[in-house]
Amino acid sequence: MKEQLPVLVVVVPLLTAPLLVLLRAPAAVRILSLLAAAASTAAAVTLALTVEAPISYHLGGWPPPIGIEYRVTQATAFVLALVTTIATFSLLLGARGTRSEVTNGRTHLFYAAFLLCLAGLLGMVVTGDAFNVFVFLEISSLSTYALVAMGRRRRAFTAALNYLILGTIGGTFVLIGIGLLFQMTGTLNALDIARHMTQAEVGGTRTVQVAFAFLVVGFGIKLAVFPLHQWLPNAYAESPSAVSSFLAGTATKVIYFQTMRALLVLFGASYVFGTLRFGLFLGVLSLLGMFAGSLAAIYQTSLKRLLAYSSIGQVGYLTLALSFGSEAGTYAGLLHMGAHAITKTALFVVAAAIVSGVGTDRIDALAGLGKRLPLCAFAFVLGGLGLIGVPGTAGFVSKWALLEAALADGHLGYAAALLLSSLLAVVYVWRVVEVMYFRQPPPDAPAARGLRGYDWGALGPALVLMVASILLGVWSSPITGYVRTAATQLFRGGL
Amino acid sequence: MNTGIWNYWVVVFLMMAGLYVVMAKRNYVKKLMGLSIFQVSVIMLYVSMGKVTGGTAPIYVLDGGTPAEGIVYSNALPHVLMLTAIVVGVATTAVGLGLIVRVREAYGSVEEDVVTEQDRAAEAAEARDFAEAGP
Amino acid sequence: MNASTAIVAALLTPLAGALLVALTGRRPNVRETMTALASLATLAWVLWLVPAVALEGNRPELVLARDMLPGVDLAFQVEPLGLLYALVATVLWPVTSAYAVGYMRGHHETHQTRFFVCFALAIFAALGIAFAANLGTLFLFYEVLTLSTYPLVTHQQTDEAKRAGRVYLGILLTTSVCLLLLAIAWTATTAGTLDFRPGGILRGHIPAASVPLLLGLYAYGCGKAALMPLHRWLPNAMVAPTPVSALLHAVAVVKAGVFAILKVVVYVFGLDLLRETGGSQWLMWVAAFTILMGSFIAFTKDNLKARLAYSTIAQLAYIVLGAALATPDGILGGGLHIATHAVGKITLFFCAGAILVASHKKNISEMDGLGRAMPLTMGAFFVGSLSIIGVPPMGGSWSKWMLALGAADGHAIFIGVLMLSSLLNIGYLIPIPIRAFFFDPKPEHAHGHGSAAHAHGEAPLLCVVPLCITAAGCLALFFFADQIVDLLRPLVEG
Amino acid sequence: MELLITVTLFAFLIWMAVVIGRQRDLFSASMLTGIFSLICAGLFTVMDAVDVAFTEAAVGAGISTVLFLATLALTDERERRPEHTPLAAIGVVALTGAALVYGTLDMPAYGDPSAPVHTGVARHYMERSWDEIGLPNIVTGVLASYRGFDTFGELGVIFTAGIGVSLLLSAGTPELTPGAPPPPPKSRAPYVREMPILRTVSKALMPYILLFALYVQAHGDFGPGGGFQAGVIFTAALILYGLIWGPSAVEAFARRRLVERATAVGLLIYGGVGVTTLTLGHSFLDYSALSPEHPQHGQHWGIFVVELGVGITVSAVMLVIYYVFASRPKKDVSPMRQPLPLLGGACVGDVSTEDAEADS
Repeated sequence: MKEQLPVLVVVVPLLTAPLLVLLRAPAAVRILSLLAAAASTAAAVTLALTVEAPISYHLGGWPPPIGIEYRVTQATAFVLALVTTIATFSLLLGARGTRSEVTNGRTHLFYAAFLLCLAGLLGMVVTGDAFNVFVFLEISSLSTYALVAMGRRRRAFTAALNYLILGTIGGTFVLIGIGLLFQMTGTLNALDIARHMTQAEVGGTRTVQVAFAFLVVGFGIKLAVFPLHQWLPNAYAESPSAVSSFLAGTATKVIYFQTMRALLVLFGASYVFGTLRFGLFLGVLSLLGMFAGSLAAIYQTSLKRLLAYSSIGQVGYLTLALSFGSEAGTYAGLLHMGAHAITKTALFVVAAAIVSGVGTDRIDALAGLGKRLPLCAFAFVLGGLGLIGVPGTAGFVSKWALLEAALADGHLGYAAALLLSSLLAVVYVWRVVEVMYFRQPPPDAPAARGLRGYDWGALGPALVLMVASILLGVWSSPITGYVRTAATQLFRGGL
Repeated sequence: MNTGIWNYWVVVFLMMAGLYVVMAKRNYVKKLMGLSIFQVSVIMLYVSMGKVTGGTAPIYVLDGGTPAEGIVYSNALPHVLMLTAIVVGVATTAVGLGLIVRVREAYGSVEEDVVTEQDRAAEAAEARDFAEAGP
Repeated sequence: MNASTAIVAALLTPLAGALLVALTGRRPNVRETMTALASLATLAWVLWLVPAVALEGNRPELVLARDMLPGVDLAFQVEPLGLLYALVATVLWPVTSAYAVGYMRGHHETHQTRFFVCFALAIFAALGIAFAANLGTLFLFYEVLTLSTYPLVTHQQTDEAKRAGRVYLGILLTTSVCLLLLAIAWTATTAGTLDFRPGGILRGHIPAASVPLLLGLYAYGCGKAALMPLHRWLPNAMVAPTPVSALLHAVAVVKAGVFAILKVVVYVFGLDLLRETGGSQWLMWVAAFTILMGSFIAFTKDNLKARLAYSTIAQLAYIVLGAALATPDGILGGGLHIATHAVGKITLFFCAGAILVASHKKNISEMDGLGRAMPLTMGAFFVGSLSIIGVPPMGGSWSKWMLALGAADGHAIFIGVLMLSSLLNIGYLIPIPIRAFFFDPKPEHAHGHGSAAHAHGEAPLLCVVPLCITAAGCLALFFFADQIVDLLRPLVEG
Repeated sequence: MELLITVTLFAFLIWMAVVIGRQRDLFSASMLTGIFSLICAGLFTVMDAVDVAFTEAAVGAGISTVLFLATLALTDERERRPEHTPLAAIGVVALTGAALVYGTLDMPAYGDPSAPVHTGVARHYMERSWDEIGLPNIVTGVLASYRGFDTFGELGVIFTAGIGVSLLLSAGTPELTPGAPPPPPKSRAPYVREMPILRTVSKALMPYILLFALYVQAHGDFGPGGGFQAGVIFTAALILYGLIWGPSAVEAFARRRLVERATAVGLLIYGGVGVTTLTLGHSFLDYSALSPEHPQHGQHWGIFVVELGVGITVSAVMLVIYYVFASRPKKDVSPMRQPLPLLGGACVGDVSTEDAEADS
């Protein structure tokens, strides 16, 4: 059974989704979907712990490049474990924060869409086939659009629709990029493409350059790289709690991983950073994103929107790491991807706990939260510290890696910018903290109700994630060592 | 017959026509129409790749139970890929149209400008309410 | 029991104390007992470590987690300077705790549980800084200290407190994140390690031209050292309750800054590197400027705590000066000054707090004649002032003397700075007890509080006893300075 | 001759694209979009992509158009005049187009048999699939076996679409909100219903179309077609019926709850094959596991079953989507002209749904 794990990670949620449709009973649906996510997590974690040499799984029994290949390396296993874990935590939140109509007889559809989204993301990560990436990208995208639209307010519909339009443009750009590569190489297997790419009559062509541009722009849209980020704030802010925490921790991360693989595996670092000199361009864009995202976050009036803009800034960190075009940069990127996934998911889950306590995520309405829901406020502070990258949190470990990567390549300016922009994080986090602790609660606000006043379904997972972040912050060696070997492999074009 | 690469240019033009409709038009239904034109044109890009001059559809011409010799077939692989792409296209269209219906129900319009304006007004009203209710 | 256990215990006791305080928050007397127990136990652990380090020359080590960052462990090592800093913090903690109980109750403060919890956390962080075996661990606890003291600074939760908190966090986080972290990362990439090692880790790895820049990143990165022009947070932090100002903003927090600078100079750069390259030349001038400017500004402040705050800024710069001189006597003087200034300044703050509790007075101009109502307090104030000025037989005289000796070797001009500064100290400190004892109370103030001037006596006992103890400490340090210097001597030898 | 057809069709397409862009009557635009797809299907045939053409005709010209029209029936049929010239869009499109044209410069010429596309992995399919799979239609072999997992994913996409549309549109219908007032009687589409020719023809055609669908399902191994096309055609027949007799007439034939479950069943059948091969110790979807001693038979069996799954899910999803669109009451009457009561859907004045409180 162990050799089937690569495919089981994906197939378990993918086949549980139709089962949910048959099952329909809300309680059973909830348990089954949680079980499916947990099973997928177990498979992913087992893979992560056991994989040494890359595992190649031949779907349909056809060896690559004839058939589709699933390929598990340390890097993919790391991302798989991350995504499944976060999905499980988000599923604990369940259908809260959705339109009431969803919970009314349609719970099974919500959970089915959730699992499909998960399966799509996982499928993208584990596949070694370029076109298969597109197929699973669309599974996750389509379900995401529907899930986002389940938010409480009508704005969720427009958010989802705009996301759909931009996302489909992005997906189609990816399709064009894959098509052009296919045109020049005659294959769809990623490693096979990479092999062809080293030949001058392929790698030197203008077609490949354009393919590169389309893949980068396509993934850039889905990744919300500045200035292609317009869909993200509304999509994150308006979607139901479980969805925003899930998306924030996984969707952009998986796309980031795809981008990394496109750059480092498909095209190869020497082509991207040597021939095309893409590093400078990406670096400048990243800086703009880091500052634009964080600055915009400072001026938001709603908590979830603030977190969403902060994500845009954090994507800037990720792409900055990639732009170094170095092994250290790859390592820092992978690490920050993980750290930010945990931190941001935790924050969105806290936001969910706050929303269920306060009824809204308007920052104004959080006045005096330090008195009304002290644990929620405290959890937010912890998460915020992780976002800032205060030592002792996972965010610091990855920021440190970023810093080292920047300095190792002599990018002193990047290093300074990195630190300056984390100050902006201080500003937007502390703006909320001040409201929570320094503003008097509204006179009609209910008083603190002790431990029973909390929405433990949300606060519990949030606290667990916070503790995980702090543990990783002071004892990171298991993860950093793992990620370092994964990054080395990835950077050298291994898949 | 070798038509060079001019037909790719036509395909590019069609793709861009679709993309233009998506980006320039403010009506959501129209945007989705643009999107389907865009997607269909990309399908055409792939299918064009699969064409082999003088070829025929990739279905074995059988000669006594085995494939006949000497027949040139066009490439089946792009066709397979594009069957998937068509499905993706119609799936996207369906979900998009579903969203449009909900937007219309919630806002009374499917024009992006109207919707955005309403959102802005609602946000301003909300902020005003808070300012009044607050200390 | 071995030394590693003692390190763990010393670190965990305040942490456990914080937890216990939080859990017993509903019953103030139990809660205060917890604080007292934790502070005494912590002191005991640190004292237990003294013989091994001071007499046997051991350097007890403890690795809590391997690879907190790649190649950087979460590790502790007790060496003389850190031990001294830890001693200062832990000796003064029980005293301050007693004082805090009297003050907080006498002043009817709210949120006392949070106060004591954060206080214990701050001590925990200070001990972490003191025992840190590498820059990574130091940075971790440095930030924990910043964050755990933030709720203390903004304790009142007023708009003023919020503004002060912004300045506090703004300067301390900005400098640490932008400058200190950059400096540490730079060090890591050039030296390949972040461990504190005798003789430094940078020598031979860094071009001479970069030394001043890197030193600058460290000096200003440790914003807690309040080097001008990044000193603004300290006066702002004075909105905190007085015990906070006393222990944290005269002892633990500010000393964490200068301690870090000393430690970096000794164990990261190494005195030789600094002397050879002259990379710390500029820092001497900045320190001198801060000494003089701090003293001048202190003159202009009528608010007692503000005056003390600027005095602190000037006194911290003494230590920075000592570090920048990079001479053995400079380092020893700087180290000694950590202890002597701490005891002296905490006395002054205790007095300021006691005055506030008893008479609700904050401004010096209102304190005429106060000595008659509060003779013990004002007497202690006088003793503390003498120590700060550096008049024998107070501890402060030795540290100034050592610093002057350090400067004598080639930088004699700074002796002049020290002397001028002492004169300024006299000018802004001595008038206060003089007014209190020899001036008649101003009539409008007497009327302002009704017959308050005579209605109140000394502050509550729990306030007065601690300040007497620390005043006695000032005196005691005069006689024990030698032992401290002996403790520190390994820093500059070998 | 082929060139002439290609050029003509391309010319048509360009013209169509421009007209669709300019047309502000959305009803016409959707019809034109359908025609656009149909012409594309023609071009695909010229390019030997018969399966793609088949699907595009059924989906693009059929289902998509119906969906657009259904949406128009629930929304507005006219596009507002734009307020300003979309300079940014022009810029982006020009840039993208230029990039693509630049990219085509190094492409192998159209139809070049030595292009990498033909010499790469595809060569294996073209040359070996008869031996390895044994089906005349190479597309089916690649689709269901070599890249069977892609098709599994594709089925996942379509299933997701069904879930998504149901989530979006089936909520808030009277059946699901017990407290809501009962909907007014659906206004039938009288003038469609009263056309005797349509009624007769639709009734008469139904069995043939359904039969054709089954034929396409079964014949996919040998000629153009397969589960996907069959499913679409099957549903198209039912939709055609529904257009004339109203969705409830179809619902009487294919109950909604049942169809909803069928969407899942198809995907489960496909996945079930995979799980079966997996439990037999082979890779996921390795059909040779089904008949180890004669792998080709295993392939046949596997392909047959998965195609069945595809057919079921596709037709069920399409039907579900049609149901939710067609049975959704129109919320208010547009100030613009009264829409045609297309699809026999309800068209009622201002039914208040849950959305009134959606923003509170």
